[in-house]
Amino acid sequence: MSDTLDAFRIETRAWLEANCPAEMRTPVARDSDVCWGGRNAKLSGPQRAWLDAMGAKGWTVPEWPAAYGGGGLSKDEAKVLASEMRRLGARSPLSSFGIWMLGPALLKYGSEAQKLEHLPKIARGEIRWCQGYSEPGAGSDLASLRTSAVLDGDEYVVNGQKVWTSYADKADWIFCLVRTHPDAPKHLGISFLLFDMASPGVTTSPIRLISGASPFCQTFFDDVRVPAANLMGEAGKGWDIAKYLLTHEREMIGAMDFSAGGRDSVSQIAARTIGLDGEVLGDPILRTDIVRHEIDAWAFGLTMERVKDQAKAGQGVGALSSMLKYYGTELNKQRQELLMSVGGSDSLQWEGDDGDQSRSWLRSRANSIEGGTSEINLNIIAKRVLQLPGA
Amino acid sequence: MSDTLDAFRIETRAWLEANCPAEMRTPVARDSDVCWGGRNAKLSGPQRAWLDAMGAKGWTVPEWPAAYGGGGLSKDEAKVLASEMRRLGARSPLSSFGIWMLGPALLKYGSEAQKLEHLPKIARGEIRWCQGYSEPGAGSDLASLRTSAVLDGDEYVVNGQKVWTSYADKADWIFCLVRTHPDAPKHLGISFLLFDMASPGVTTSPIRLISGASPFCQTFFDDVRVPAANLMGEAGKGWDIAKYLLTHEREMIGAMDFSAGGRDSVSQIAARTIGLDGEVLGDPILRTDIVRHEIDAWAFGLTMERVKDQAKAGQGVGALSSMLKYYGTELNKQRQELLMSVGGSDSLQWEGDDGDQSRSWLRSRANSIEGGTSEINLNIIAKRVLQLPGA
Amino acid sequence: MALVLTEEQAMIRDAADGFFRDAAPPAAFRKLRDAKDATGFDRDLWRQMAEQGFAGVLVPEAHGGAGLGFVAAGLIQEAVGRNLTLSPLLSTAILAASALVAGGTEEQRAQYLPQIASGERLFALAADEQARHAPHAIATTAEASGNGFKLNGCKTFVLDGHVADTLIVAARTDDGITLFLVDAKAPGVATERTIMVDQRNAAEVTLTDVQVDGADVLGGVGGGAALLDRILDAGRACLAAELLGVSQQSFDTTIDYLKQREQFGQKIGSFQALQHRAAHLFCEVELARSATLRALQALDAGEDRAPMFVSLAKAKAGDVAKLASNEGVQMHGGIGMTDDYDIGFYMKRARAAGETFGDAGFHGDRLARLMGY
Amino acid sequence: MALVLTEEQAMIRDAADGFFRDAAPPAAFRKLRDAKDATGFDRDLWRQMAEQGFAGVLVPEAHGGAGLGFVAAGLIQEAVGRNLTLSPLLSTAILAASALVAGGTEEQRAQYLPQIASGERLFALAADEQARHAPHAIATTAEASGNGFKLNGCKTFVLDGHVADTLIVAARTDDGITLFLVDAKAPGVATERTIMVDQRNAAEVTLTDVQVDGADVLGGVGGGAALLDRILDAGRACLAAELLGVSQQSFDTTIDYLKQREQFGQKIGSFQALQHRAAHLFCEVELARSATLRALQALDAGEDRAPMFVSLAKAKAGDVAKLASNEGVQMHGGIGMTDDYDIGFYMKRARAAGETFGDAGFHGDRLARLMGY
Repeated sequence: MSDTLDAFRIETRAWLEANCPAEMRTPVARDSDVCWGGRNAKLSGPQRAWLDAMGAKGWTVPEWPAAYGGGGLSKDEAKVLASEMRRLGARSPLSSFGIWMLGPALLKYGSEAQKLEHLPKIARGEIRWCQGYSEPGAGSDLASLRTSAVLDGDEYVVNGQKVWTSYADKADWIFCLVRTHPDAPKHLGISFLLFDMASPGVTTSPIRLISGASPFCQTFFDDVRVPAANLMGEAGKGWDIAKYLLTHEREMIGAMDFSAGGRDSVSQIAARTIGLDGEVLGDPILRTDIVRHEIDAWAFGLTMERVKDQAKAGQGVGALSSMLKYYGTELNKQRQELLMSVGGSDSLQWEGDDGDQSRSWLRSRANSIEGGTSEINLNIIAKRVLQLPGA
Repeated sequence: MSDTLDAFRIETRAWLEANCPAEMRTPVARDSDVCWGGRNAKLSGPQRAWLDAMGAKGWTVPEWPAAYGGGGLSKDEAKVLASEMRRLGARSPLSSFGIWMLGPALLKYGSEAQKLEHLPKIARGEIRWCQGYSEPGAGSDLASLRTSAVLDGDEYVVNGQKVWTSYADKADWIFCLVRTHPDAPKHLGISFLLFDMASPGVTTSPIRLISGASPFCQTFFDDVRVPAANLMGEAGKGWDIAKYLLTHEREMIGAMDFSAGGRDSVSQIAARTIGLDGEVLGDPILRTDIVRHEIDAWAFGLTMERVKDQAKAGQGVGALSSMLKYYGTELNKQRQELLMSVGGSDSLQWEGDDGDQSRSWLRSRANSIEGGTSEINLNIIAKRVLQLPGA
Repeated sequence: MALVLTEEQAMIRDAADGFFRDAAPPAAFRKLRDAKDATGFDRDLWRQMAEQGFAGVLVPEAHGGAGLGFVAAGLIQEAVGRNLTLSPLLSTAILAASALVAGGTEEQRAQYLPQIASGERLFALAADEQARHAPHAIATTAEASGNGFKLNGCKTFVLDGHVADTLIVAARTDDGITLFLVDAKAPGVATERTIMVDQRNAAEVTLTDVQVDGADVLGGVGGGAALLDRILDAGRACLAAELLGVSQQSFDTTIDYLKQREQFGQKIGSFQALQHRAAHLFCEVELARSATLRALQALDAGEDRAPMFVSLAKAKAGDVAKLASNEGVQMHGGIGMTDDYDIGFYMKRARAAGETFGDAGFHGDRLARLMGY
Repeated sequence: MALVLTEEQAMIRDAADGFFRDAAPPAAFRKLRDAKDATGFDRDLWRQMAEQGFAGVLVPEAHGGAGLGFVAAGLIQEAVGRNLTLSPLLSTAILAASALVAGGTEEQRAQYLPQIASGERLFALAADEQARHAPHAIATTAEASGNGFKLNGCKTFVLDGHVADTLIVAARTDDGITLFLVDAKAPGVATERTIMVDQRNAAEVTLTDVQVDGADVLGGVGGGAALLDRILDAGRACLAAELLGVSQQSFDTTIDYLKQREQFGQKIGSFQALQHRAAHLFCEVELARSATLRALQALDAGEDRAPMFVSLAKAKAGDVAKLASNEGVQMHGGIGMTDDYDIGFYMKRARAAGETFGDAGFHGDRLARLMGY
């Protein structure tokens, strides 16, 4: 086994050396360095080459089955691939909600035809997806959504409005929660529909955030006609798929916000910015706040590690995605508050690069709202983990 | 007017000089220095003389009408009396739930006969009262109390159990919430009954607290017969009286716990105990916690002042008793936590005088429970002050 | 002194509330922001504020002002905080006026105070040199030169520096710190505007061999440190009042939203977890109000303990405004993050005003030192 | 190293949980407290703990111990925390055993380690001299005298000092701090027992011209500071584990109560404000668990960063235990304040164990210094 893995490592290393363009071996510095793919993607030459090479091998999604455009690798092989990419400093060839969100749901709930149609295009970055969940009246109470899909012959006619659709203005397709059974109890009337954003009747408009521009849009559906075959899973059972995806998303947000790889700790930045007075930070009260934050941040990092290690060891870890989402995002907000204090008046600047810190701070305030508010996650912990009674 | 007040001041000063025993001009040092009165009071000679002198003038309750044993003083005269007593360092002649709690309620809700019977004895410290409110199943949800009072001829027959009755084992009479209308909606079936603790069928047993001994008791009623004339207010309207009294109590507890007159601040104690390192306290992290606490404590003290000043100026202050109770008791708990940290292992001692700090700390934990929990007070602020909707 | 407003003060409060609500509400703030003009505030509004007596709130009547004192100034700033009003009130009517009243010569007062009250001259305080407030850390030098001084140095976070006619510059002289009145158009003064997260304007000011006259010294040579502390305390107390306005408006807006927004078939204000947080916040806003009023009264009375009360107020009001606006955004949920709603503006202003002239940490440390620990 | 228990460790956890639940539950603690005996713990229980291998958990097999290491020791301490068990485990099996393993000569190890594993000899660490933990602030002196030293000084907060057969005393010698093994019955040793709020026993130990032999030096003359840090870190990590047990038991008890107690016609666990606080507390306990496990693993692996992980664990576990037990009492309401319920015992133990060998402030400060700020 170890021999086979070693062979795979040698082979992979050689292939990466040969196929990863030099430009793709530098750190991601700006938004445009991230490759999202899609029909209208504007990729640089090296980005295109790197995406095509990796897509052809299915290594954008190493563990998906080869039949669906994946790499068909084992867990251990995928780890080898990841470590070899890290070794090279290779960028991720493709960022994609299709990979992170829709893909796993498609693999679990999609029909064979749907898998064959959509997964390979996701793997190769040909189609860019967005997520149609929240509505103006249905935020935390997502299941009260009202976007309707009425069957008319072999098509659904979709009407309604979504908000917080990330990159809706750039996406090719949408996976969308719609109400197909208006008279059913609210969780039972929801279905999961896939459709082309180029369909007549779809319009989008961007949402401006307090931090400036934003990836979020409002999306309007006006008599959009969607083939009934684009229904994923059973009609009326979309809520199960939604919950599956939300759990997935929460873990991702909690972990991502918290441990954006290799970044400096608040204390390192503070020591650099404020300087030391003797052996200790020059601001005694801020130092107290920073050390408390770092104790929590460190203990939280260890908890993420422990959860992973327990999962690997096959030990049940409970429904901990809500804990990671809640605590991780609250910590990230706290980190940004502290960084604002560390920077003093410098961090109040708003325009150009000088405004990076204030925008990061403002952006972080959304962490505890998007993908399930802190309050919703505390509700979930109280009910599912602690089994406290309902009101 | 001012001339009259001046004359009153001169007269009062002379009277106090003549009548306040020297022993009653020293600070209260131990529990036995506090005079609670009552049939079984064990008073020292000077305590007895001071109580009798003040009681005879009605100056234990300066603003109550003279007809009910009070001093009949105006607000301004009462202030003069208080300031002259402070000038002399005179102790309060009488501590009494009768004065603080039952008296105001009697004046507002009692019949003329009840006022004439009970108020003078309260004023002279002849009868010591206790309060029968909470029950084992009715804590925060006080109105769910189950102690029953059934009319049998011209007597009520009382059965049930009370808890947290302060000094029930030392009190002569009790003012007690009972259920007279078992079938009425829960707030409407409650009545307010006064009766002698020496009545057959009344037994008490002390409750031991985590801080050691305690003034609290459990009180049991087994077919206690109470004259129907001892009903205060209307039958079934006891809840109004209870609410009136609770509001009163909350203000008192919030204010008392917080500003136990002239005590040292945490920072003063810390500076003495830990010492300074240069100009600042020798423990930088504890110093941060102390300064945050003192900012809150100071701002809270100013808020109590402002509430009083606004009330004097005739400006509405809203239902602020819950705020004072909630915030004042939380601050007092925090103060005790900090004092424990300041003392280090010294404050962990338990026995004898060395254990004073740990017992004060443990005692303080009850502040946010007794007389309405912090949670109940937050509910009240949310509903009555902020007018947030019910669930 | 009783912790209540006098009748006169209550009238000023009502007047200020009405004026700013009508003439400079959050919608006006938004419009100015979107217009991106070079001034950053509405000069016509400033004229009206002068007519109302707001510009001269601290200027004695003898010099054409209203002479109303700090409690009044705080009430005006509180209304400014509620309405997010952009104006040179803080830099000119509070900082410069208190500088001249406390440290100006008879000639300086006679020349400048009427111009403050009438709104015709704008000032800026050029004190800070570091991103983190450290008022006595002054490296800017003033060397004797001719019958005056030559100034060299760099100033940061100079509020309204981009429009000021006159700068109040803190510089180091042989015997300590000295303040100078400097013509913003004098040779050697270079000013670069910076727009802040809250749309307020600060500037970097560079002084290169700027020649000032002996008559431009404010408060005596070497007497700048104590005077600077007084000016800053005036500004801090009024900022506390503005932060109180920010807190109160954030709180009121949020409570309204809790009463309207429905989720899970209920008003979200009926959820107990939010109720308890709202009730706690109510208490905190009341505490900030008490501390702020006391600080302003202490300044009016010239109490020795005024610096303690000021630090208390600035620390508490700053923390509460942060809490109130953060809770406001969180309880608004997604829409609270959008530029369409005002609550985000309050969060930005809370952060910036909280930072200005020392954050809660700075004032906590100062308070502890003043209290001897 | 993966942050999970090995199979062997999981078995030790199950054995410890079962043993203490049966042999030394909170009811046993209450009984011992009420009996007010002079020992303060049950010597028979201690014999059983030795038989189970708990007394020798850190003693190498070569010296008759179980040699299981710190993760195992922590699991035993966690069960002790859950059950409030009174025993000399910390002072003898953790502190003295790690002192001898890390610093003992071959003779000392051979003499004392088997006696620790068998439970026959009790030790106490006499290090602290101030009420607030400051381990290197040692005024006790050891002057050269005869073929050894003469000790003079006062020690405070000596855990189990009233029953110890042997004291480990930290004293100042010419070249730094030196540790000594001192017979508790030696002339000049005076011990005064103090009962603490959590019913643990500490003692004031006075040393007056106490003569010790050169062979009684532990860890070399002048080598005491580093050794003391190692001993204390062993104690701190195991105290973190005990605090974790206190937190977990407080939390579990409280959650059970929330599911039973009714007010206003509902289980109080259905009130959202309490639910959110309980959910937050759940997260905090999980964090304390991760930090504690990591610290124990770091000690077992002899990592250089072990002191950082230990301070992290002690600070976090101490704060969480305080929060968990305070929230526990508050959510129990009035009955939580009565001596009849156990929750108050956990609050007392959380406070005392949190204070022992440095509270969260001490360890926060230490951690920051170790990290260079």
